[in-house]
Amino acid sequence: MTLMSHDFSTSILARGRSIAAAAMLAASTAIIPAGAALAQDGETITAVMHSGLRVLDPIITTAHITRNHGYMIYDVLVAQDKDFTPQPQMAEFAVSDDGLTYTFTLRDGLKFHDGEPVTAADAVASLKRWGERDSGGQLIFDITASLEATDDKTVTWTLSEPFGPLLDIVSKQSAVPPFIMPARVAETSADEAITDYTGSGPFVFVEEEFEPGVSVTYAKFEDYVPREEPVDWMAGGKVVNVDTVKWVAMPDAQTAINALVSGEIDYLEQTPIDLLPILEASPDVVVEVRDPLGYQTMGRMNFKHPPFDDVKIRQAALMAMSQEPVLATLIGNPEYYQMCGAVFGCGTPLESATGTESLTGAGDAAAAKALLEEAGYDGTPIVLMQPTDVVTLTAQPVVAAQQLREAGFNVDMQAMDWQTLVTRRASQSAPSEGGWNIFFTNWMVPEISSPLINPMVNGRGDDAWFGWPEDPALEELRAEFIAATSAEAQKEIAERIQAHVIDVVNYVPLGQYLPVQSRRTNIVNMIPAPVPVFWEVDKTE
Amino acid sequence: MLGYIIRRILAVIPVMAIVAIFVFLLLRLTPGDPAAIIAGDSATPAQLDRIRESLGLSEPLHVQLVTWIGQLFRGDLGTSIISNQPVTRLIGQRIWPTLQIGTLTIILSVLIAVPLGVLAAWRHRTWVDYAVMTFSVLGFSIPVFVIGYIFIKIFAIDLRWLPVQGYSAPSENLQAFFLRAILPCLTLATIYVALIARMTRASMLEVLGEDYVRTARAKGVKERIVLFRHALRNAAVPIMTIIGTGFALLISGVVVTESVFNIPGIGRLTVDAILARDYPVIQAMILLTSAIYVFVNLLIDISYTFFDPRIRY
Amino acid sequence: MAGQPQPTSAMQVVLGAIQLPASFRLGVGPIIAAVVLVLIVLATATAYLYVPHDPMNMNALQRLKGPSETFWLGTDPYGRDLFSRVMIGGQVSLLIGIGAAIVSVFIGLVIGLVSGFFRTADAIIMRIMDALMAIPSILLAIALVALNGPSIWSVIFAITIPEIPRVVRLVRSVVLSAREEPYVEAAIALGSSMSKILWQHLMPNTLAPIIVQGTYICASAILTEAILSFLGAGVSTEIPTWGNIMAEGRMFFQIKPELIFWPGLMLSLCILSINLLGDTARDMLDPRLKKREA
Amino acid sequence: MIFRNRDFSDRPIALEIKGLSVTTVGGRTETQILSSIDVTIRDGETVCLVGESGSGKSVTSLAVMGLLPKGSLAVTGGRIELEGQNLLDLDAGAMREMRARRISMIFQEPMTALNPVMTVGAQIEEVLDSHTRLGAGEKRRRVIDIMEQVHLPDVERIYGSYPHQLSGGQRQRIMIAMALILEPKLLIADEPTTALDVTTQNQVLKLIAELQERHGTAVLFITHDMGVVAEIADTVYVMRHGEIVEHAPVETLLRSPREVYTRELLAAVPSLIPRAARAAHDDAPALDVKGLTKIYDTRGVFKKGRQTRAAENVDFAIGRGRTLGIVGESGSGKSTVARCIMRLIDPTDGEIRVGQADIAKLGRAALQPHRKHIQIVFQDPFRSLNPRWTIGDSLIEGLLNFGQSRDEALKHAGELMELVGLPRDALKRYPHQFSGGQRQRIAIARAIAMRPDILVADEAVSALDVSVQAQVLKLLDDLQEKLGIAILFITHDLRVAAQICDEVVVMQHGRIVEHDTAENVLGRPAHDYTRALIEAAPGRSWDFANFRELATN
Repeated sequence: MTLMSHDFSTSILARGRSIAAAAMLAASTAIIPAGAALAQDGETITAVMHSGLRVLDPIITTAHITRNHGYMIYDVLVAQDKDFTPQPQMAEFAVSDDGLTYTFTLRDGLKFHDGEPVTAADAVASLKRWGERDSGGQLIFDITASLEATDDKTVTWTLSEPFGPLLDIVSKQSAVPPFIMPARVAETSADEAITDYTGSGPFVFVEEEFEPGVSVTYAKFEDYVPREEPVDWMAGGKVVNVDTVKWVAMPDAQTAINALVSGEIDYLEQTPIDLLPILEASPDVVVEVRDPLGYQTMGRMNFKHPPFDDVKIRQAALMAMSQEPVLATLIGNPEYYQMCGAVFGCGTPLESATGTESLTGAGDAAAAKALLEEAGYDGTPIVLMQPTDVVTLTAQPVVAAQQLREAGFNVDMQAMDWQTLVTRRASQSAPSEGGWNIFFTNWMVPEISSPLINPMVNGRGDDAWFGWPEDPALEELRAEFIAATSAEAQKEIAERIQAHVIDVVNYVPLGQYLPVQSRRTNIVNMIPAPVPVFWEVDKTE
Repeated sequence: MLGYIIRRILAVIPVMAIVAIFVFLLLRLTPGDPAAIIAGDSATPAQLDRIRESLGLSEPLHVQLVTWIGQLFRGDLGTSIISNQPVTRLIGQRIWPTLQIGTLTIILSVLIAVPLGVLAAWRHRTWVDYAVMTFSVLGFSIPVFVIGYIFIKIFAIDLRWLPVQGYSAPSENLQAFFLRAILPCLTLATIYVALIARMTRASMLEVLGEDYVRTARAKGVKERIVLFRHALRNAAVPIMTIIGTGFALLISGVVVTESVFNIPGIGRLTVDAILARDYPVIQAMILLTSAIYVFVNLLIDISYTFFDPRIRY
Repeated sequence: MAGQPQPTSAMQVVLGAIQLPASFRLGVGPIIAAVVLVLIVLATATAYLYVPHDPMNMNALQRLKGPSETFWLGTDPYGRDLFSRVMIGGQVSLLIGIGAAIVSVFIGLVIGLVSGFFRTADAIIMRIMDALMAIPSILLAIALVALNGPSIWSVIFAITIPEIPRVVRLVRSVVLSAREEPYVEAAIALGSSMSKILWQHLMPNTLAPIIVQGTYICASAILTEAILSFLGAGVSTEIPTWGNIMAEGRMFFQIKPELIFWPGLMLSLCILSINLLGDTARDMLDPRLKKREA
Repeated sequence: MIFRNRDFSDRPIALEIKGLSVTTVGGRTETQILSSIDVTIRDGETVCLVGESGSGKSVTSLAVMGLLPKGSLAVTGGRIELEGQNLLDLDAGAMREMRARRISMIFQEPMTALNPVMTVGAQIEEVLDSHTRLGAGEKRRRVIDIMEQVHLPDVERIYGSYPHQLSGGQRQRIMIAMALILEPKLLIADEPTTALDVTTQNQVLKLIAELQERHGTAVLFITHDMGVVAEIADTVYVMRHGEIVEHAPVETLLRSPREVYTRELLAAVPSLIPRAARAAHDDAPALDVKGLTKIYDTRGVFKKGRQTRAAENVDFAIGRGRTLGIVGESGSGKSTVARCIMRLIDPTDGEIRVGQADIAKLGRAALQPHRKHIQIVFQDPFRSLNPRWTIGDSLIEGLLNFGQSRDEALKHAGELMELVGLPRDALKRYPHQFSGGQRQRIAIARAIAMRPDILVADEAVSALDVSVQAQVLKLLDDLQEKLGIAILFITHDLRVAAQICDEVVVMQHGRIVEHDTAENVLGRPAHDYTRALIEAAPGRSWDFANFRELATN
């Protein structure tokens, strides 16, 4: 006990002393090396993911952790390579010349974890359930004439009018990929979570060991037959080299980093950039960017209520904001962030920076003030929602609030936990009555990389994403985009959309940042992909 | 005695009923919508409505309450809205780390604190007394997570004696369990030791002034026996009481410690559930922790009869 | 002692007939504690007069800087001046501590007096208090903050509610024993009304113990605020408190321990002082201790 | 034979205290508690140390035992020799060995002096554990043997009992057994019978004498009660302010005290000769109690209800200007009667007539106007005044309740202070600035401020030293004369009752067993219980105030 009180009196800074004291103790105490006693089995990878897995139905939620879980235990018909090109995965595909009929042929050897073969009927049921939830899927089903299993191996999808991006949507990895489940599972209502977790993916979900929010264990699926092709982004052969993958959640980043350094875990999906020096100092740990596209962070205003119902005031807000302070605060190290005004993300085919000079520059508070003046802003307070419990979302509101205030906005920043925020942002009430004016969130770049899937780029009023812009011009542009047949035409329309989105301030892109993962050096061959996947990867001794 | 126990158990019923209704209403008045949490970022309002419907959250409040209480009587704590797992299963998975760490902490604390308190009272107004009191006030004055971080820094990072985090089931690897339990237990014990040592000292000081202690000394009984046989047993009731009421403090500490040391216990389960508005889990957890608290204190009340023959019910 | 009259002071009215035993020595601890506490209160209360920076002013390019002439203690992850935040943050932490102490003591006093004096109300009130005591206070507080949002007042409210039953029990027990005192019975015999007995005879007995209890509540409220912040249910980052400065800094504990060290030091010193003074007050007011000293 | 009158001068000296001084330590100032006292006790002798509270008699006993509270009292000079060995030279271990083996002690409160959580058998046995190496069977035999010697009934059962399961007398017998099991040279008894009822006291005193005779033990007996002194002492030491005022063989001291203080002390001892009853007025009684009954129900959820009859069918009346005493031992129901009459508790049945009105069943509001007619003075002077209020505020509390203005009431209060013999300026002070006797005067002043018709004095002088007791009794008498109040005087002390009462009611087990004039009850008791009470009164055949045998009538 005297030792204990001594340690209390030792300040955090007076580290040398405590080490000396402890070293003296060490001389007389048999020390059990922590790592040795707790060493993991060589065939298991223990990974700390960005969040704890709680929801197991990858169709009902868009949460990334659940999507990642989907990729572990389910497979998809078509997947994208690093050029965003759809490639066969479970199925080869063919498109009729009129562009109305798509045929998917399941490859041989596909089996569910319960040993049953994967049939076309399973695929059809899964696609239908997905189509009820996914906004891209809804677009397709709006014009679907029929979707049926023409035999055990063939799925035939007939449209009433041509829809160029169908394969892009079916092969996308965000937000909801069409995972193939057994028909009996896929028949669950799309509003109810599934309770049977049988998939056909490269890993089997070990249900007994599942602790929601804490840990989830995946065992290698021995009967999985990978494709012949080498792995390429989300496409190619999914060869599993380890017996078990265990995801554990560590809400405290500090703890996770320490655990990685001491070898208690093998992999850390999301590494706070500020803490990289600790990891870089460790010879046993590799720090790397997994996905060169990364995330877009953005702010969204509420079009329904003053003052942001006025386009001029929205423009003023955009002028007031500048990406660098936001990104610098959020990420810190400039190596891992990038100013980017592109609505569809930088590094994507549709990238365009039109109209975002002030955003990527230092902002233009003077112009913002002038615009506010012109619009006759009366000082109506702006309710800015700030989540307190999501690390990647705490900086944006705080920095933006300061920028808006400097431009003359009256900002009422209201702190709340993320769950309150997601509830409140669904409220269309006036800001003073439980509504809101502006909030911030992050997207993976592939999730916003095209007008088809970018949730914000939607002008359907109450049916649009939170903020509910009523923007027929935008909808026209989107229709044009869907109808476009060539990549060049798409690119040209996308640029017009970019200009329009920034002009009406549909939302405010606040730049891009890169997710940094870290791993023990004996974890090799991780695929650079937007989704952290555990095929191909191996653990050496 | 049996009659007393039955009466005490019956007296628990209204308390638990008030807890249940209180918690139910509190949660339903909390802004937050589990449907929005389940559906994720890009759900539309119509989808939210449908999910809410399927969760039974669109029923009137009193109907939900009656349904829930009906379930409780059948021993059904409901199903987590978020993970779709039965709450009983979640509790079954998560309660053991908490109980083990908690029990270990209590044992450790009592073993450290009671002798310290006795010593301080016996050496009243000497440096021993002042040292114990200073330590105990210090234990109250540093946030538990700071203590945890300091321990991690010293024992896990700098000295590398102990693991940084985590939990191993004792059934799987007893050594690993103890290695991983040491730091969380020490962290939690700091405040608990402080609490119990203070109460032991105060209670002993009072008892040492009693006539029967003087009688024992007048009989020529050895000082050690005076302290432990005569005084401590008479001082035991307030010490037991503080162990019981301090149990609430332990629960608070557990919540924090579990997140510092990444222990998959019920503390984290509950905090996560509150932040996610997982109503069935929150209700069940608060009911459970309250029931544990009430139960522990019931046991302690009954234990008084062991320490003090005058207490007969 | 009984023979010669002793001087009377104004404090006597509040604290009643507290006779300091002749052998009672204050010791050096409480004096240091009082000095430290006064210094902390003064320093934080006047912080706006001397802090070099706006505690809210962010500068993304000056994040996580070490101590310098501009930033005496360095900067936080938002590039705000740590020194200014710690000093201003103390205001809010102390406000929460004192606020929670005053509110819970006041509400607890009223409920406790009613409960101690009116036997019919007692049974119901005490069941409700038992139930409130049974709910782990930190969970109740998190839930209450979730309910009301992370404002200062909601944090004070969330900390206050779980403390009330403890004050009620204390007040009630004092009332229950004081109402057996002969001077209360004499007052009944003298025809004094219930309210006069309650407020003039019984209530003053509770003052000394609840002042002591209040100091403990104050200390524990400051600590609880820090824990709430740590768990993500504290006061919004817009308003610095010792707790949320530490909570924001916890991620940087290894690379920049100052973020936790300075607010932690201030907080611990402050709580330590309050607790020590509370202990001293309790020892001075404890009639049992007095008996022993006499 | 009134006194023991034994001569010990040829016996060896058991204990000799020479020039013992004790002071307080650790405080701001050192106060001398004992100043160079000398006491000699020989084998088989009983030495009584008498004095009022604060005289230092208990400190003397603790100093001999080596049990002075550490850090607050310390011996500063002198010697304590037990059979020639100076105890002050012994270290802690050696001193511990002396205790129980060579010197033992019994204390005043047998309830608090025994450890409540150990069986009494184990507590006696502990003495053997600490000082002998006997086998379990032998130890038990010795314990049973000493328990039989102190005349405990049903020894086997009591052996395994806890203190709270025994009566006060039995507990004190356990203490004595514990003290004497190792046959020590010296027994120190510190007010061992003060907390006991008079009949039990008598038995315990006899027991101590018997055992002393059998074992030849020297006894240092500390008491404030002159009756007890007369009963048991061989030699008496009178103490005051930490000094020995006078010492002498008991008869010499009681017959011809040398010192003024001793004379005053003896003169203050109330006589057992009852006062002559004053003439009764023929007008209606001030207080008329008929059929007063108080029954306590202890009802449990699972247990059957049990009834305790604290008072049953109590009838009496008091005329104006007269005093009626209720005497009885603890648990006789005398205080219950007082509290019922004051309506501090609600009687179960019966009538309480104050003047014309029956207040037994009145509700709180209806009772209020009657309150001023009947007032009470409590036993404990330290708790009967609100410590936070000035004396003035306490005095006028009742007057304000009955509509006097504050100025008027304060003026009245000033007069009252003079009436009870205290200065007017005391009104601005707080209770702790006064002594017990002064506080009791203030409590009386507060009661009579209401100009009540009846004053209930519930053991109002029991907590006071005899000299103060006499003054307060005198005050009550004077006030009664001046104001014509009827006094209901509750006491356990027959001497006090004899001094002040016109009529006496004797209660036992909640019932009145005898009711007559004081003269008849005390002089010619009709009931066996009354007789037993009187016979048990120590020193009843000695007239202390007049230094001679009581004139038998």
